[in-house]
Amino acid sequence: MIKDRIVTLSATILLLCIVMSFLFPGQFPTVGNFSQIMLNLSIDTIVAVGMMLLMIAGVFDLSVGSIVAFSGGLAGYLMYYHDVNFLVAIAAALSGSLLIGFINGFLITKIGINPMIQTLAMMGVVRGLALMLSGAGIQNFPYEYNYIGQVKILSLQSPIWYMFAIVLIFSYLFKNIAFFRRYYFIGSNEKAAHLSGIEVEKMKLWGFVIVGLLAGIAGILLSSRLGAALSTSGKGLELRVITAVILGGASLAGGQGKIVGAFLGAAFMGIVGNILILSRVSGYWQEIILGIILILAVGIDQLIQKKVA
Amino acid sequence: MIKDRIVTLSATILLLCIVMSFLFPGQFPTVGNFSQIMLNLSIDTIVAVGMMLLMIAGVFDLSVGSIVAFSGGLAGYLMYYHDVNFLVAIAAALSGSLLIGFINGFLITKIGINPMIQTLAMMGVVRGLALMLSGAGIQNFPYEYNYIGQVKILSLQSPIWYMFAIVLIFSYLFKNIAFFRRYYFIGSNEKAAHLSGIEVEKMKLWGFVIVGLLAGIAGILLSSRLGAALSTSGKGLELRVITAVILGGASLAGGQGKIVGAFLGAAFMGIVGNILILSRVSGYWQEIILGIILILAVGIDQLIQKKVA
Amino acid sequence: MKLGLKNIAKSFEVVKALQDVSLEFHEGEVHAICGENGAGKSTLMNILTGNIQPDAGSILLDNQIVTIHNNQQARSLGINIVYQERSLTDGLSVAENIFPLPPTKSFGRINFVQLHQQTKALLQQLEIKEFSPATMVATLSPAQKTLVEIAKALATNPAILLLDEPTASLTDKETTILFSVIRTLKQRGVTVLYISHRMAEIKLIADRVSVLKDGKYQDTLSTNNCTTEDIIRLMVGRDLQQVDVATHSTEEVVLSVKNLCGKGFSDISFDLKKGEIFGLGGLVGAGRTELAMAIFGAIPADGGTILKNGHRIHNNHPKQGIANGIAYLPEERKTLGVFLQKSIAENIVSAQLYGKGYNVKANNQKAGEYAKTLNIRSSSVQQLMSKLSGGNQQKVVLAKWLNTQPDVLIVDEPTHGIDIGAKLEIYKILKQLTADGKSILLISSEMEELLLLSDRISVMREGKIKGILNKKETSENEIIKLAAQ
Amino acid sequence: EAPPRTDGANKNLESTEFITTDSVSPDEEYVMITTAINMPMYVNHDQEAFKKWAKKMGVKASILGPSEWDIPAQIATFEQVIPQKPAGFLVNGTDPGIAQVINKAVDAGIPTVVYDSDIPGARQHSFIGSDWYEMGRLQGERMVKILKGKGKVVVMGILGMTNMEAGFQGFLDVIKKYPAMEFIGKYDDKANVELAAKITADLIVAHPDLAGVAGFDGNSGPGIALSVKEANKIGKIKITTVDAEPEHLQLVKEGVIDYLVGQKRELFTQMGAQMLFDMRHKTIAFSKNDAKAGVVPIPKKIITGSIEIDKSNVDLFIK
Ligand SMILES: Nc1ncnc2c1ncn2[C@@H]1O[C@H](COP(=O)(O)OP(=O)(O)OP(=O)(O)O)[C@@H](O)[C@H]1O
Ligand SMILES: Nc1ncnc2c1ncn2[C@@H]1O[C@H](COP(=O)(O)OP(=O)(O)OP(=O)(O)O)[C@@H](O)[C@H]1O
Ligand SMILES: [Mg+2]
Ligand SMILES: [Mg+2]
Repeated sequence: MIKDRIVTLSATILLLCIVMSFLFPGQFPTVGNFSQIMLNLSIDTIVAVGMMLLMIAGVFDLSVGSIVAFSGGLAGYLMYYHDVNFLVAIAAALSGSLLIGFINGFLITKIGINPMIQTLAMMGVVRGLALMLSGAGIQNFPYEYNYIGQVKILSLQSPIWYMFAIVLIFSYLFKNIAFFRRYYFIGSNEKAAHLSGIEVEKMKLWGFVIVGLLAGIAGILLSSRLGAALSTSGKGLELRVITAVILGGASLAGGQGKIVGAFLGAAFMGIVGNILILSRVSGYWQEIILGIILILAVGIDQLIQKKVA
Repeated sequence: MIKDRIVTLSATILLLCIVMSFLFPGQFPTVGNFSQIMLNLSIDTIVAVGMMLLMIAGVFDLSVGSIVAFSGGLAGYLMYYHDVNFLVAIAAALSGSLLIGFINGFLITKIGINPMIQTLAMMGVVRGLALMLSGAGIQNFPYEYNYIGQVKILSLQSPIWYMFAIVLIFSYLFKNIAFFRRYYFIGSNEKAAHLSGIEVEKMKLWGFVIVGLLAGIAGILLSSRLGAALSTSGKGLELRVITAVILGGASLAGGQGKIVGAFLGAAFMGIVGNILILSRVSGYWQEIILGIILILAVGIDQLIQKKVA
Repeated sequence: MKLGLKNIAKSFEVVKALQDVSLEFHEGEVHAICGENGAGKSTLMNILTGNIQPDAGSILLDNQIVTIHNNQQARSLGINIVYQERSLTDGLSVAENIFPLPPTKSFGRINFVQLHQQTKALLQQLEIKEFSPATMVATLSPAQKTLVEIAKALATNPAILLLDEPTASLTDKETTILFSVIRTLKQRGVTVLYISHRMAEIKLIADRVSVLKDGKYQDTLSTNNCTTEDIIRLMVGRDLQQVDVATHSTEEVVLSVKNLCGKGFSDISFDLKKGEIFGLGGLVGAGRTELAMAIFGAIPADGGTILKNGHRIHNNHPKQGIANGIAYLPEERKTLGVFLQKSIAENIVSAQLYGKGYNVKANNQKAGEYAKTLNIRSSSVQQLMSKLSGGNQQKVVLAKWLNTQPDVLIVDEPTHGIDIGAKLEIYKILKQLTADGKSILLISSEMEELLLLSDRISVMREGKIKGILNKKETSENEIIKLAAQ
Repeated sequence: EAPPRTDGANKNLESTEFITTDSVSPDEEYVMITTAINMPMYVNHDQEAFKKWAKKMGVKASILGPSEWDIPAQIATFEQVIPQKPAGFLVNGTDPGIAQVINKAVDAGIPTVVYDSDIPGARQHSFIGSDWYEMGRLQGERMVKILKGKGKVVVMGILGMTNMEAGFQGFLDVIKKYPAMEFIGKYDDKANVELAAKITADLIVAHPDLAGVAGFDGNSGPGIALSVKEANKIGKIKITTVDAEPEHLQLVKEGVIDYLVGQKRELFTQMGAQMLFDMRHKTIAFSKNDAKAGVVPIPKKIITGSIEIDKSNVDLFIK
């Protein structure tokens, strides 16, 4: 079933690419185009990996978008106003993001606040903090900081490499490491997982911490790629990412999904966006057609699955 | 448990009101202020009632915000550009909203598309439609249309009355009508509900239709109250409403919740908003404090519940 | 290891689940624990595994007082359990389910080779060939799942093994395997606490048997010098008069199934007569549940016809099944039968949500009556289903279906996990129903049950009816021969 | 009771008596009602100037409004403040939809000035601000100039927002006049940098000969610039946009953005507040009772015009 989704989604993406390559031979199947698409979905994907982890465990986090803005903002603030060394600034930003994740996790698992409410509230709080930090928007970062997100390796810009690294690492972890494997138990039968000696709450708490960290990394990359920390960055990211993750085979019920699915989901969205503009769809129609494509993609997938079963 | 939530939430609201009355004796505890608060939460509450219905059945709908904009937009478009009679326009708008709900329900129950993806995609599609209909906004509706949302009865503006009517009607239905009662069973064990002869899919489909209709009504009321149809209205409403509903005792797992909880949840949010305005909290503090209040409210409630149990 | 309990007490809100229970378990004995539904057996197990803490009393291991905070600690102390409720993860393989905390290499990398070897070994020990360590649990039958649960418990090779109604969803085949395993464990000096409602088994496997009643310790008997009746008397506090098994079967055919085909069964034909109890025997996986569900309308039938009182009926949805006077009491109570978070009353009316009105008061009253007639033990009909013991839950589900006033009642493993007293009550109810002119299709993997209640018994294998035997001239062996081979 | 039929039509003021006073008191409160209250452009220009002015005048300045771009919420906020009868309202003219509540404030006798964009339907005492159509026109003119009258151009902003749509229109009306200019379309970046960047990147692929992009919200500029940079198209693709935030200025200096059209936000907020003050304190009176006489003692409408920035003068703007 999950496998199927990975397969069908890859197939869909492949199909899309082939068709587009015939329709726009000069424009679509070019290195330039693909590296741009990749670059633009790298931030989302990095967060999506974390979201996939949470959704495997049967929860999700709406505050990631704000954390992205916060992390970049904090780093920028420290470097710009207190000329802190860029490494220290990054360390601080990541610890901050991690802490936010911890607070989410703690209040959800220990106090028992509904995850949706908790992370929604946190989304507001952290957005507020981000605004405080970056206010008008901060730039003129030290060269080293901008280097992180702007350097090109083998003619691909660094965020792409970070994305692939994170996807690969987490795929490996979820296949081979007991710790991460447990999230499947938790997601598919929390009570049973508990009775099997898995520390459900602690694991979930860790999940939120990891997501916080990944969102923090995404924030650093975005701001250094932009060369500026903007308080508005990451707005609406949470829903985009959750969509990608569900597209990639996760379910709100939990227990399902694979890390690579997060990447595929994000990739699908990215490519579709690219296609819409290539095929001259006007701005007003963008959302409409994007929505329809989304429904079609998932709907057809469903019908296929039913046929198979 | 659910009862508890209703009780604790009412208590919290009451407490808030008392405290505020002492802090702002001249401004808070006035008829004017309260009718204003009511007026401002009426739209959310009407949608929240529908959302509560869905969440009792264990699903939810992210497209409601867009439907609100769409319904107002369609009515406005017909009246302004085609001088359609206002009643016809309303009828058209409501049927349109209803149809959107039906499409959601159909694709989710019959094709089996994930509700989150479906309604998220629909959110985009419908927002796009609203944008096309109302473009940069439509005004100068016929007097009768504005009358609907602006007439005062017993010095309370009509949306407040619509809100109470809808809350009361649905509370009654959920207490006394078998049809609505079924949603509790669907939400708490879908398979068992199926074996009990409940047509789970048909019921869910109806749920989405009802939500669509309620969102449509909300859209009519909003636009006629503003005397304008805005393509941006209802943005972010979905999350606000879901928050209110969860505050009011619903759970994403389903099977829990009471209609009045939807009202209480929305009321809580509305009063907190009013408090922020009265105490002139503004800018980013607004988001931060709102978030913290939300967390505190739910957190304390949780701790109390634990103590009790 | 020697296990002892001293003055254990536990109550939930008003319910006194256990009161002043003291027990001694010798090393290497198989010690059965009997009691009616709600007597406190599972609660006792949950205390021994650290899932709940006793209000009073102490646990002794080799005469040392120990406090068990959680089930990991219990495991590390050498105590492990097969829960009454299933605790598996459908999305993962058998191997990973058996070892939730799997063997690892450096950096917590799972050692899959070792994992599968260990699993294979366990499966062999349990003589399981139908599935392998890599099989997805989701594809297993209830019985097969129970076997996985047992393997999971054995995986930590415990010194004390608790089995809470392990045979509830097993057929004789798996049961015999389980017993041979228990015997080998016993030779290894493992202490086995064995909970079951099947008296025959207890005599068969247990050395001693302790009885609980309403949370109070009654007595401990040695099985080779006591009779089943003695045990039952302790359990229910009175002698059980035998169920009168007089047949009420008439010649009038109520339900006639002709060449019915569907997923998991094919070419099924039989007549169900008014007042008859028609038994359906076979091994797990024989396709009985699918057949039942198809007749009821819960899953589609691919072909064939169903006649009710001579008229053809089409049940494409349980709704129609109910409307046509057919009721189906499902096999998997927890997942298909009950609304755990709803009250007893709500559960009882849950198959009756038609018409317009929903009258809470009337429903409670109706529920109250059923609670009385079926003697459902609870503080009130408002009590949440989740708070009831397994047996009482089953009675509520039965009440729910009786409430639909069916002519044909299909019961799939109706006495799974039900105590002997309740069992006989249910037998009486079923018989009474036939006396009232209702017809019953009884799916059961318990031979005694089939032979006791059925007027005729058909045996299914691999989705086909292999023969319909008249109760008068049939025997257990004959049925088993038809079922397997 | 029924809502007044005449609403929306300009009626003169004799009915309403606007509140006036002679003495300046420190708790005399002037309230700025806006939306998307945290938008940096608003925070750093409007709100900054408004607060500074209040400090100078020794009065209280409150700034209220929702954090998202949410007109109904702005209206809700407005409605909840009116009963508290502040000294004056400085209202961000975000959308014609706020006309009615503006009238409510006016009818309550509270001096009310709309800033930024005009709300034609409403009876505000005064409007001061610039004209988004004009800003669009200016961008159009400049775009045509730097492209020498030919090439493919697109606009980006938040679709459906009245002022933006006006801006688009202004831009389009210029472009239309030049047959060699090809208008490709309007795109919605939802005031989000990542989106603006993504759309631009995709546009560059779709139209390798793309010549110019015009941005209409605060985040359009940085987003467009990012993708143009990353595609090594600096100079090949001309960028004009609104706002003169630090990052915009920076990008002009780097030569990525060719032209900025900014509003004189500090000017119209500060002057708007001053008008409220003057109205309340009858700084200039034309009669014994201007309200009764139907005189509004402040300007009806002030157009503040725009600031134009390009490489030639950008250094003068960088702080
Ligand atoms: N979590 C709980 N909350 C309230 N009451 C409970 C809870 N768990 C068990 N009980 C009650 O405690 C009593 C003993 O329950 P227990 O499950 O131990 O019975 P049992 O002997 O296992 O019955 P069965 O044979 O049906 O499994 C029952 O009356 C049950 O209703
Ligand atoms: N090999 C299998 N794979 C998946 N599911 C199975 C398998 N065998 C049985 N099941 C499921 O287990 C349940 C019982 O099995 P089935 O209905 O096929 O035989 P049965 O005669 O009803 O067995 P039982 O004696 O448990 O009633 C059914 O829900 C069936 O779907
Ligand atoms: Mg039990
Ligand atoms: Mg079965």
